[in-house]
Amino acid sequence: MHHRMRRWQDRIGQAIMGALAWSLLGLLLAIGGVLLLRALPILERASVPELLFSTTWQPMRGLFGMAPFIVGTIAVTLVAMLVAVPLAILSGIYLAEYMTSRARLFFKPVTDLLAGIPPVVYGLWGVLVVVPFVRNELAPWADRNLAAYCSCFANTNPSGYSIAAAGLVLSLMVYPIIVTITEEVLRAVPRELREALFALGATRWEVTKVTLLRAGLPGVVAAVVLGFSRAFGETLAVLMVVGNVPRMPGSIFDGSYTLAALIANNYGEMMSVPLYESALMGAGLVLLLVVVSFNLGAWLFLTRRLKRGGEA
Amino acid sequence: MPGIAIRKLNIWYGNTHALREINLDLPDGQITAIIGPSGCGKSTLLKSINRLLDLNEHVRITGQILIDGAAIYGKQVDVTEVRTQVGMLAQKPFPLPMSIYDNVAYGPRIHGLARGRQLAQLVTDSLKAARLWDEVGHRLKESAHKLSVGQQQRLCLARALAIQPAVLLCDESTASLDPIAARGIEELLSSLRQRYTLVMVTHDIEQARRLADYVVFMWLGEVVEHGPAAAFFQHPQHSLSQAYLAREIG
Amino acid sequence: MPGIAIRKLNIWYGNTHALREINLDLPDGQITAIIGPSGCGKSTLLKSINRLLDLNEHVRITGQILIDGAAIYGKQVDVTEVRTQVGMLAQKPFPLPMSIYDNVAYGPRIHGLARGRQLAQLVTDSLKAARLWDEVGHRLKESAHKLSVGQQQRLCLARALAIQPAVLLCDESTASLDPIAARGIEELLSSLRQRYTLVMVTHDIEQARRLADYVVFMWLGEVVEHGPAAAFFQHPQHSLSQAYLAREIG
Amino acid sequence: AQPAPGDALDAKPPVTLRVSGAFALFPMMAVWAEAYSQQYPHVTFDLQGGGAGKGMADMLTGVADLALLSRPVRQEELHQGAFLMPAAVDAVVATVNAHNPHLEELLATGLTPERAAALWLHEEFTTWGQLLGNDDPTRITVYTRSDASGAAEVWSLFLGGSSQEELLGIAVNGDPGLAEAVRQDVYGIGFNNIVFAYNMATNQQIEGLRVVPLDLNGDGTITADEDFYADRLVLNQAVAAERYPSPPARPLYLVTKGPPSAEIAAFYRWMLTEGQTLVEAAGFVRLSPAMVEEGLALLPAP
Amino acid sequence: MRRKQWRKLEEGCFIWLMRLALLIAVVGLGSILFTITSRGWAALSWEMVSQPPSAGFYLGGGGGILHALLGSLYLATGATLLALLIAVPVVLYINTYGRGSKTAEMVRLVLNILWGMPSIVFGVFILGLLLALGLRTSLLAGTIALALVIVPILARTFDEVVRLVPHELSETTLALGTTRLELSIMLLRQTMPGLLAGLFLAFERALGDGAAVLFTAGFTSSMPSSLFQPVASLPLVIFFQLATPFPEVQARAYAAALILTAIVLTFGMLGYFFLHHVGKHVIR
Ligand SMILES: Nc1ncnc2c1ncn2[C@@H]1O[C@H](COP(=O)(O)OP(=O)(O)OP(=O)(O)O)[C@@H](O)[C@H]1O
Ligand SMILES: Nc1ncnc2c1ncn2[C@@H]1O[C@H](COP(=O)(O)OP(=O)(O)OP(=O)(O)O)[C@@H](O)[C@H]1O
Ligand SMILES: [Mg+2]
Ligand SMILES: [Mg+2]
Repeated sequence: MHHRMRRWQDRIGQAIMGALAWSLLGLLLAIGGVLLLRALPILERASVPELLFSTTWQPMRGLFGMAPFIVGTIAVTLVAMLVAVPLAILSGIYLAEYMTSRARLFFKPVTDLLAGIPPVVYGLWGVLVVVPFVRNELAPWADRNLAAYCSCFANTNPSGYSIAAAGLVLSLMVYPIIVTITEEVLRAVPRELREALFALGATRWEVTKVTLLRAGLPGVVAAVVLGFSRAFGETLAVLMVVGNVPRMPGSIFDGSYTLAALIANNYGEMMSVPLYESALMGAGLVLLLVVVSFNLGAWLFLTRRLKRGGEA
Repeated sequence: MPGIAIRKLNIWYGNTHALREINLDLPDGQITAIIGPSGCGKSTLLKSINRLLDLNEHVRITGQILIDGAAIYGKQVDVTEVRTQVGMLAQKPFPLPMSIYDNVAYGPRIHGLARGRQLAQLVTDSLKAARLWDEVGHRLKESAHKLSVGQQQRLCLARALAIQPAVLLCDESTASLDPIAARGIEELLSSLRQRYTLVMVTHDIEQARRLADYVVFMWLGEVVEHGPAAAFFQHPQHSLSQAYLAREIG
Repeated sequence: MPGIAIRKLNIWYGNTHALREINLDLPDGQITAIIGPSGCGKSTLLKSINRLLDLNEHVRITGQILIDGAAIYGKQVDVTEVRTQVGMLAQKPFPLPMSIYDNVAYGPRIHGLARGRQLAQLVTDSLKAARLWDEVGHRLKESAHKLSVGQQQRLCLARALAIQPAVLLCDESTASLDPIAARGIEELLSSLRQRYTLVMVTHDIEQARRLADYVVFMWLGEVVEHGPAAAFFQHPQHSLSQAYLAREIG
Repeated sequence: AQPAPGDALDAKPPVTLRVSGAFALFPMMAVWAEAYSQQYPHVTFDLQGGGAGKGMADMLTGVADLALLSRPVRQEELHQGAFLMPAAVDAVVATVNAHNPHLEELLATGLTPERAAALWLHEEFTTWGQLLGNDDPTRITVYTRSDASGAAEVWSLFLGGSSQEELLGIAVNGDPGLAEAVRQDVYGIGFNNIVFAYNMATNQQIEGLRVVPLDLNGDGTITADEDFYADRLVLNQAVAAERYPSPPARPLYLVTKGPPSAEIAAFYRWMLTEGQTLVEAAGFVRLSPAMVEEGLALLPAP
Repeated sequence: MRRKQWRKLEEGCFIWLMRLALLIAVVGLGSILFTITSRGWAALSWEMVSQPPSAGFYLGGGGGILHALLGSLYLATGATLLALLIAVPVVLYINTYGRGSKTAEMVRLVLNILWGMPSIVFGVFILGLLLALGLRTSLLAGTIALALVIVPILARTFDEVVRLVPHELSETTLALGTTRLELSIMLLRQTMPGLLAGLFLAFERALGDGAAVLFTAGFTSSMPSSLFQPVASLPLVIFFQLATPFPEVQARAYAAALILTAIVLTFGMLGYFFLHHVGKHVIR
């Protein structure tokens, strides 16, 4: 009797939970479908290669080249990740492994707060602090010292509103995500593993290396992927500092434009103009495609790697 | 080979007083067997010699342990150094999340004991000494977590041997082994006696009788009796020891 | 009490062929001891009776196991039912992330076996049967992960007893216990013989001799010999069994 | 109070007017709504912001009665039945940094629409030297708005463009953002709605920012009749008198779907008359009498 | 001997790098907090958090942002609860019933993709539904849009924690004859601290997100009154106040940002202390 009830519970649980899991796919398809449907008018006017590779964006004139936005989105994300990943992983390690519990009490809220500060505040801070910093310090410095090696550091834009500024702001925004997951991963490592390593005379750093690189690698990679995705999707803070220049950037100090910013900048004002709305939905669709292909890439890489590693 | 001196050691887990006023001198170059009923504090004592209890958040330790005359609890002490000197086999074997080969090679690698061919040789030797070579020699690249428990136990032994510590602490290291494999390990430990200071926890009184030079008998967190093995097994002084050896209490 | 019939069982871990063509009939209401050297597949066999290998991603199983005549591998089978009927003690004891009390009470609770006072009584009885009550009776609310390994092993036994399964699989369940505690558990198992079908893995041949009604001797993934205990221990047929009992090989 | 259309107060059933639209007009509308409801308690307003497009969409789909529109209307919107009523006027002015080394010269010569177009639309000038005809090689930073906005739209129209997308330069979010960007950049040039170039309390130009006069007749100097930037009130007068051209001055609208209902018409009538007294405090310019007349003419007789 | 010094040196270097990394983050945070505090402190008043705005609020008039404060709390709480109801079962599903299956891989991929979608896209999606159905923006619609934004956040962080649960726990639990539903609950027990951490992260994100609610919950000056009425939210109030020409209104924007930050900090601390309690029996 009791058993039959439990079996039913189990079945019902499975049905509900499974339905919810599949409904997420449904949601994604629905969003993709809506975007596609609404973007159809411009897809009829412009071919897909034109959308993806053309560099001119003037929807009112029927020019829908989104290449500058795609490149801008990727550039900003890359800069952010290059800054954030090392910082965040190192900090996560320090929080989980080296800090006394009392110091943690002080430092833990730092990541909590960074995670909780709303994007608009990040944007404000970017405008008031980061943009001047890039304009007055970073860009001239890089121009003097690095531009000789790579033109991507040339100080091309005296305003400071740039990929670099957006990347810096964004890096602080994705930082807490990576820190939190890295820390969770490290703290979830079984005590026995730690004991085994310490008993071998490993230093704390060596213990960390093993736990992080072996036991925790999938978690850390996931953290980085999630940080990456967050950077892709961040809108408000980026659009306040990136310069919103729909042009192919040549240097990290160029102004640039991201897909998310494009939508946010125009949607509220232009949604009642059908063609323009359609163009923005097209941008949303392209963003979706970029995110999907990035995630598929990461997933392929991960499954390959993990298969090869084959570790517990 | 260092001797180990334990002075007024008290250990609390939160409010549980796990070890009470332990005073012991474990002789160097000999095998000390710690025996006593389950939960009496044997593992705790072993871990304290390796400073592994530091990892536990709510542990409080008073007293001192001296290895070769040097105090291991103290602010100045380099814990890593202590642990390098002291090898430890945990009661629940826990392989590192890497291949079988790397499990053994990891210690020598970080300590810079060997590399290349020499390292491979060291790994082979250690696995052979731990009587594991025949079973895993052909699949060294596999994950160590795929081994059976008894194999894991021997792997941990090989891992500890590979870093050539001065002191070796073994917590029930033959508990998951069949008698023949166990006998092999016993022979190994016995042969190591000259080169290591060996402390082993065992619940197998026969094993203690076979191997030990010195015996410590514990009961509810206290050392009830300790002394040379021959004397202890022939003429246990304390009534608890007598009863325990007669298998009347537990 | 159900008997267990194993038919043409083959198990692969990836490419490792861990069990080869096992055919066995384990008698109901008796104690079967599985012995054999470390790594020969004893734990694998035990887990297969409980369908625990399903959790492992790269495992391939062919053949069939029948409990009381009912096949347990098959699409229609309710795995939960199988596992409810079959209790299992893992080789490395692993307490659940809850208090000592809840560890034991968890099973009866989900199966709706008892509640309230009755449940408390059941917990107490199980802990007493597992010879753990004296050590933990006063701290039932503490986290079970704070127990010593031997205590964990007995806790897992109490946990398995509390759900009153028809079949009990014990994987080296006295490996971490001192002889007196082990003797207590042996007495318990012996007394359960009438009510349970008991399968135990042990590396302790003496223990097998003391307890078993039926013996299975395994070697490198195959069953070399099996039969009633008396016959096996007095006249082992196979040369490997003879050598193993004489402790010559391992 | 002036007797409003159909002032038989107690006879009126209560109505709620749902208003949605441009953030720029939101504060103005809030003030109007409060004042109007006080006078005519049977009318309450349900006011929402969300952007001009959102308001238009809401209004066109019928979930709002009135939309607030701060940019020029689009042809597509008119096709769907948008009915526009001017409500106030705003104007855009060009701004530079107060510490610009060429400030004197800029203030004296002003900016012709052609030169401005060369800056914002065609990127013909990249240095201050090119703009002013000297040899200063310092790069000029051209700023524009990133968010779709009436100000940018009308600025583009003024320069001869057709929409905001054609404006080049570093795009910054919001009017205050643009003002701040120019205030921080000595070599920057941008544009702002009037209220963001002048201090509302003192009516003087905002500290750190200078309004660049427009050289409307193209004679290369700012003559007295082109010089009305001293403070906000003077500029407002110039805008109201249409001495400051439109574009870059522009009306802001309330929009209904089709001609307004009686209740909305009554509100419109009030807004075009009494309501105009509240406009300046909100930072806008009153409708000129001609525009008021035009507006009233669109409404059915009371 | 040299080897030992080298190892020490390596560890030492990395410790300094780690401190530096943390220091950079602290400086960043400090700089943000300083910026908003120095600009918003003066405008902070009791009136701000205790009253709804007056009609002239955005022109420098009196009143406060109580409506947005409450609106944000309603929105974030509702969204978090809704997201919890979706995310937790899904995560448990892919770690029990669907463990190792193609479904699980697919769901993780989908979650990652959703996590990477800008919240404005979710807002636009819900708005599209609203317009199609002829519905108005409302608290309910905003809550749903926000929930969509944070479901992937909650689910993925929670999933990372569940995946770290030792294999033995599943084995042990199942051996007791549990159903997979009961195993799910056991996993939940072990991962409760991680779930809470994810929950607070999601709640904070919901509090701070303006893009998803802009078109779905709307922006108004009235107090939230029903599920079907529009509500204001703090990020939008901040954003909108910033866009006004009045310095005193802009200062209030910074004050509002300060209030939002304080709320986030409070919840962060609550979560932190909560974690210590919940984790009592968790295996470490
Ligand atoms: N998950 C796994 N993946 C691959 N191989 C495995 C796995 N688990 C066990 N094996 C291998 O299968 C064989 C049988 O293992 P099993 O655990 O059944 O041995 P056992 O007889 O219980 O040994 P012990 O007495 O040491 O516990 C061993 O060679 C082992 O290395
Ligand atoms: N982390 C812990 N927190 C609290 N109490 C603990 C902890 N670890 C061990 N104890 C308690 O301390 C006592 C000694 O434990 P210890 O593990 O040293 O026993 P032991 O002699 O090794 O037993 P066994 O033979 O069963 O392994 C036991 O009563 C145990 O319950
Ligand atoms: Mg122990
Ligand atoms: Mg085994």
